[in-house]
Amino acid sequence: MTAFSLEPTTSWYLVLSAILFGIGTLGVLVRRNPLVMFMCIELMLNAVNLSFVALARELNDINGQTIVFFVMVVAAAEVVVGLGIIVSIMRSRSTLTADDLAGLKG
Amino acid sequence: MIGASTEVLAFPILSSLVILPLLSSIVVALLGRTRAEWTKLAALTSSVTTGALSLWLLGAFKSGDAGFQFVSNQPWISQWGISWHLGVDGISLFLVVLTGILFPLVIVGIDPHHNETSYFAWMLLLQAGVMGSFMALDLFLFFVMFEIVLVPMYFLIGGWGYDQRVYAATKFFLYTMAGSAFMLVGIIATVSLARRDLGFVTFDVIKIAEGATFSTNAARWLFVSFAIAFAVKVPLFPVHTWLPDAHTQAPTGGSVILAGVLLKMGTYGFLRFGVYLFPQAAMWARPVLYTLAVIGVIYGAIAATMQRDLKRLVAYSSVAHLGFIVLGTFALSSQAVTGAVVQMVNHGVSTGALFLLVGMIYERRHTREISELRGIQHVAPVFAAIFTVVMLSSVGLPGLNGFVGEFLILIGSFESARWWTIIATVGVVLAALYLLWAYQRVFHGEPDEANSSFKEINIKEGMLMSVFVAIIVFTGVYPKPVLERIEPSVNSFIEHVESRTK
Amino acid sequence: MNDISTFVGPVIDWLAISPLLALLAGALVLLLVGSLTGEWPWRLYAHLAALSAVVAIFVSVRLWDDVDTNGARLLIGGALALDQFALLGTIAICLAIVLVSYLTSDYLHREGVDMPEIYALYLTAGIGALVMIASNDLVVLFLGLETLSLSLYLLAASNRQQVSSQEAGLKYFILGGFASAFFLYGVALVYGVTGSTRLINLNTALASFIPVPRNDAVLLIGIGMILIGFAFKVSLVPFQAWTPDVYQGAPTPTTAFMASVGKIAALVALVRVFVVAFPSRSDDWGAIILVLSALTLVVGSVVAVVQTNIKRMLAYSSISHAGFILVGLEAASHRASPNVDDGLIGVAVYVVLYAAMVVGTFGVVSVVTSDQANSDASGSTSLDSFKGLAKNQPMLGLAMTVLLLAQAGMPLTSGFVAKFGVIQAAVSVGSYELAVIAMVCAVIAAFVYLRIMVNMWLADRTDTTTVVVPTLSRISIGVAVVITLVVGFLPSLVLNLGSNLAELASK
Amino acid sequence: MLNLLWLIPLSPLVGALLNMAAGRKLGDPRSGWLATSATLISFLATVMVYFELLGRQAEKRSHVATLFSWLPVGSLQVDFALLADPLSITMSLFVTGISTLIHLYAIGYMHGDAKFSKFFVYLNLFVFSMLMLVLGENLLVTFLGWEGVGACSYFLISFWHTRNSAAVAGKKAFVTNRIGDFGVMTAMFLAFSSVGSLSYGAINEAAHSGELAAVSATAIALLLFVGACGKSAQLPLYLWLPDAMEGPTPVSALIHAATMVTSGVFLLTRINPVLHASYAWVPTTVAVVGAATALFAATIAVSQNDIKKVLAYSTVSQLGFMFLAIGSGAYVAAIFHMVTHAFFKALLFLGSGSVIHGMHHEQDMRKMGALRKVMPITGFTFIIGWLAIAGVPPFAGFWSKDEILLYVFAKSPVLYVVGIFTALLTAYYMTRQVIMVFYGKARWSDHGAEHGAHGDFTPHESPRVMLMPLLVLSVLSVVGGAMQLPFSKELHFLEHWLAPVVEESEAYIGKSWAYQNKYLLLMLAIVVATTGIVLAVAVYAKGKFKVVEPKVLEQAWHYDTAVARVVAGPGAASFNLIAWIDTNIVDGIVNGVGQVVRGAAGSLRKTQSGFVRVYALLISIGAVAILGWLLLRGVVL
Repeated sequence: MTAFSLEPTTSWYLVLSAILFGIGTLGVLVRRNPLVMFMCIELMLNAVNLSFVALARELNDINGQTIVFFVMVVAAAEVVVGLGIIVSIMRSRSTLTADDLAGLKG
Repeated sequence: MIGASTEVLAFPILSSLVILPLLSSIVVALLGRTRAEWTKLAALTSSVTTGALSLWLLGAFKSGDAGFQFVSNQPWISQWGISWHLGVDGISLFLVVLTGILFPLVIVGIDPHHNETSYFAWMLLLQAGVMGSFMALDLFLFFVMFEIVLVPMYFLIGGWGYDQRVYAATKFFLYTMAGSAFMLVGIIATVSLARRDLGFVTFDVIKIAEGATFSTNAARWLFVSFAIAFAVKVPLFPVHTWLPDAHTQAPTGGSVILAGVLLKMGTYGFLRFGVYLFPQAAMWARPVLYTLAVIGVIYGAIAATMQRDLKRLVAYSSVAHLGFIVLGTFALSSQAVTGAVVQMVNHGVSTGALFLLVGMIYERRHTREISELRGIQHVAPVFAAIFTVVMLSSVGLPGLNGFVGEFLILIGSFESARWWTIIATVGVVLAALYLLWAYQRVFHGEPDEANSSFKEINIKEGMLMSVFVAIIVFTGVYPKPVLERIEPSVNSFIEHVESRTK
Repeated sequence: MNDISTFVGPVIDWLAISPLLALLAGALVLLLVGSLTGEWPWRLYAHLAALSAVVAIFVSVRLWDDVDTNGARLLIGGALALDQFALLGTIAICLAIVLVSYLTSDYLHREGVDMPEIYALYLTAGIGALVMIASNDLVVLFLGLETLSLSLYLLAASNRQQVSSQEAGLKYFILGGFASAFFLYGVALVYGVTGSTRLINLNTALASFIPVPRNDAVLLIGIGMILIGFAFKVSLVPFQAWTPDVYQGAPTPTTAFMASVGKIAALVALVRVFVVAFPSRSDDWGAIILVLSALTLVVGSVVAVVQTNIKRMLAYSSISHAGFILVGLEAASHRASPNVDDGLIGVAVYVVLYAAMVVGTFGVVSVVTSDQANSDASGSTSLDSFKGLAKNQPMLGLAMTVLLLAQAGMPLTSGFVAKFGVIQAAVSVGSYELAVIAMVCAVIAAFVYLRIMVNMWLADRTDTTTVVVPTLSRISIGVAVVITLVVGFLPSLVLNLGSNLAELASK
Repeated sequence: MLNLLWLIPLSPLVGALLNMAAGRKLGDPRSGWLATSATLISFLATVMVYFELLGRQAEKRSHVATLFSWLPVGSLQVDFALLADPLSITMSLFVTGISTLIHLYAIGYMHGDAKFSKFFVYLNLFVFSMLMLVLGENLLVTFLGWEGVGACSYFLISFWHTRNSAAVAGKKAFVTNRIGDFGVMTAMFLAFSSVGSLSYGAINEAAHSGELAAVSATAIALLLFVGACGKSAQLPLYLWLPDAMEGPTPVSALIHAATMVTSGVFLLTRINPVLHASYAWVPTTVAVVGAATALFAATIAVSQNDIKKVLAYSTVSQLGFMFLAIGSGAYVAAIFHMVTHAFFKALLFLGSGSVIHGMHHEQDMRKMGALRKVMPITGFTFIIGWLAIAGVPPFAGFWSKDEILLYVFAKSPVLYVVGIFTALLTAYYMTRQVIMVFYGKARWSDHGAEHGAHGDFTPHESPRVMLMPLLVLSVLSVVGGAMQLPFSKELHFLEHWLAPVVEESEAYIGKSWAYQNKYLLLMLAIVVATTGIVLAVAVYAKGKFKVVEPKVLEQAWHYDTAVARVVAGPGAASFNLIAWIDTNIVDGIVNGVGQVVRGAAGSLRKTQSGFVRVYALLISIGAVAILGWLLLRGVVL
């Protein structure tokens, strides 16, 4: 082992997942299209998945990896619900950005 | 005050004084939907019964006994050490009686003009609350009553008041509630601190006052938290400004009750809870309260002098009068405190009567503007005569009730609060100024045509007022029966305070 | 690592999870049969949903006694906890389901639509909620959370005619997902530091955990992210922004459902997690709770003052209520104090009583106002629709008054008991300043309720149409009012429950 | 006999109550007779008590009748008790006596007034209060009467309340008196805190035994003197008295000349030991104030044209004399003058009332003249009164005034000079009045038009019921001096009678120069009086010199107007300021809180923009804040 090695360690993955999570967050903040925002959220969830896997590996514990499957299922369910809502909105109006939906405020 | 629960009667009279009005208010509310015309009768019966009970209480009260009488003490919320603990002693007796007789008079004497049903329902609920807060010996119970009173009063002002009523009602509600917000925290803190000395949780005032000792600092904070609530209720300068609005906008009945008994919950609270629980802290806060009280006396009088609205004038006079009471309360001499208690009752009677009279004027002339009124004495001499008597009692003329309390307060406070007392005495001079000036403008002079048709007082009103006048004169000429019932409790109260402040 | 070949599933105490099963059964029946058959007569949807909830309540009551005798315990290999803290929540949630279902039934009947799925969603949401409050594992908690949230997203958007409903659904969905991502990440970090997601293990691990700077920071950030996830659900400032919009946009019964079930679940779970898993870091998160609570109280009550839409008003008031409840949690963070459990009990009692009040309140709203054309902020759910209500419908006005006074914390109502509980907890652990802030905010909030009362009693009715109160709604509102008053006069009823509420199975 | 004591105040009270109840029915004049007989009864009762006391030896001439315990609270034990001793009985004798006469007179004077019976209710009530004042055993009972007479005078001054000036005058009287009451009340507080009792017995005893410290004695005395200044219309509080003439003339005679206004003098005499025990400068102060008032008022009286105003100012001046006496330690002389003054001033007022009655309520002396022809009896009696007050021997006023001046000289010649000059002025302006009203050419014949009642207007003599009292009083004014004659100790009847009450404090002038040469001073007094008269005759009857009536005197040195200007100007302004502060600042803050909350809400709700990303942003900000803080904690540990 030298002081500096390019061998990826767990922390690399953790950092990566953190970055991905950050990107996802940023996306939600800056994008207008609900679909894209939604995808950003998915990105965040998957970033978390990544860190779960990495940590499970690090801790050598199976639970961490099983959790990932749960999360995937949840994500899938979210897709169903989310798309359902978006589609039903699309029915009423042709184009859609999240900012069009600002009737409720104050 | 020391010897609690001297006797337990077979018939729980105190509880019935609270519960009867409460139930009947519900009954009235339900009756109203089917038989609106019965509601007044129902309200009347209930309030008269309550009045009779309170008079019976007065009769059965053993004078010379310092302790609490007719005590009833049932556990209510055992988990929190809260009990339904009622009792009267010399300090609360007459306030209870006053509450007992003032309500029937108001209910008989004043016609709400619309929505009788709900009006009477609220009135009775109000009576229950006031009764409870004067008899409660449990901090929680007291707070409940103290707070619940706001609701009916709010609706009375808001529902049957004059043009600015909603503003006034809301202001009254929020202002008072804000005050008691601090008290609630204070009460809980008191209990949880007392727990360390007592070893058990209790909201029982007597147990806490006798058993618990608070660190100087804690006691001061707690006292302040109570004092804020009571100061707003009294009201003391500078937190008095809800009063003129509330009084002016409230319907006559509301004003009478407000001035008659509601304000007393503040002064009474100071005495029964503030000073009783935290004597040292009270001593420490004395100078401030003296000052505020005296400012109230002078300031209230001056403000009253300059009012254009007769009712507002009376409202400000209340500020002045209650200043005297607070002064006496904290002077903590036998005369001063007795005087304060007497004055609580007397102010209730005379100011209540004044509001009734102003209400009658409004009924007849549909204005309260002093400038609109002129020469009424010429067309309604009897009315004017009654007004004069009431006014002079409010001015504090010897031989009328107002003087007794005022004089006792001042002469009792002179020892401990000399200069404050002297300034307060100036207030006596001012009282003559604003009332007589108003009287001169309203009753003297040549009536213009608007006032020349002013109707003389009618039988019903006459009977109503004669009760007040009777009390005013009797208490002024022969206050002994009142004093000898109040004094023992006051003395033991003062002993308690002195034993703690040694 | 246990050997795969000899895999034995965890022992399952079916009776102990029967409340879940009851709701599940109801949901499945509604979905399957409801989708296969035409509209059912006699409001059967509502009755069925209510029935399953009632069954759940009965079982829970039995379980309550069971716990009283045998003490609290863990289920399904420690995934769920069976204790009175959870059971109380369960009962409250199921009661809320019953009341809301009946409100919904009348609501839908008035709107003239037939939607069995709504009831099914109530039940599934209920399942999620039950899982949340009982969960002894962060991942299980996450699953419950998502089950609840997903159902709520759909419920919020369920009124297809209303653009505002759609908008509410979408906003709720996006932000909810956003927040739960935070939550999940928090779980991941905590897992990373402690190697477990079981609450008890977390506690033991952290207790014996020698903090290394980097690691401890990671742990704390994990805790913080979990807190953020909850903060969103409980709608604490500044995570509350969605609440008013969603409450206003969603169909009124749904709003009632969110305000009651959603709040109970999130708060009970929140308390359980932080008290059970992270007591060792209580002075860290306690401070945050303190700040959040104060912020929430102030913003909630202050902003409510200028609202003109009744549902928005109540939304903000619910925000300030959340702040109030947090006062209890803050008290529970003072581990040193002997009275620390008061906070726990205070929170539990508060949420339950609040649920009853808020369902009643929104029940009245759903009777009085219609969601037609409220896409703009001041639609027909504006305050004006309450003008002169008391003259038009005295009893309804009286009921609403009682409920509002309860929300304002007037004595002799359950609201006072609830507030008293948490304030008492706060004071007994010595956090006076928070108690005072809370009380002052209560005064500000009172102004809002007074405004509504003024409109009901002191204003004259604008539209002459008389409000009709359908039977089922009448029942739900009546029940809510009765609970409010009875508890107000005899607080002992609920306080008796409190005796061993604090015995969390997972502690 | 002494058990009749309670009857003395009771009977007027009963009279008042009866008239209150049935006065309307009895009507005019029966209710008047009822009231008169009520006062007569109490007069007779007083006489009996008087003889009872007279029968005892001097030191036993004091009797306390306790009716009931009034304000018993702890150490404060105030009884509702009456005290019969030489002083109180002297007072009640002339109070009841003169009231009876004036009641009688009023029957005629008020005849035909719409509120005839009510007038007598007030009058009886007043007598009752006045008797409580003088018979009170302690300060509080006296104060009861003190305030009672104040209230009654308020009612009676504004009796014709439809006249605005009357209403204002009434209020002014009451409020000004209240300023004095402030003194009395504080004096009571002080007395209680230093002596522990309010009864005269205890207080005087304490003062006498020296138990009462000189400083507290001083304070009490001064405070009571403030009260006395209010009631007895001394500088600077005399303002209300001239206005009080708005009341019906019998009222002016009874309340504002004979009885009520003298209660200040009575009070100081009552507590003379306290005055005695206080610092030496206190009596001097009293004397100076008295002298100043006497002179001041006399100068004003010189140029008044309202017949009653002249008498009003002369009353103020005479009261000044009494205080001058008190200050000089001449308590007996003070009481003596009080009594004689009661006689002749009542006489003069009633006389003027008779004139006014005859002139159909014309009060301006410039429209009178030569009235003695048409009103012989009135004129005759009035002239007797004039001689009495002018200090012409052997009329009553001469003796009492001389007695006072004697003591004053002993105290300080300067004050004596003031006194003697005042006496001169008194003689002057009274003569002026008599001449203007009863002599010279009749200036009323051409005023018929104004009094359109009957075409050619001639004043008429008043009815018998009004003249009777005049005659009685004029007799008294003649012989009144016999009470206390300077020639030999034996003739000092009043002094002997009052000795038990005042002798400790009475100044001893036996050795003084003044006493040695009292006959010289007597002569001087006579000379002065005659000078005054002659001067006035020369000016007004003979027209030798031109009339000097400077405006400033007619305007009473502009004192009243100045005070009024202050009250209406700065006074009202400051009051308004307070009222303004109350509504705009004290209450403004309260409403301001509401505004602040609304403002905060308004700006906070802006964050609620409705845009999802904004909400997400809020969440992120919150997240960053929380996480940042935790990170800090975690890293720093």
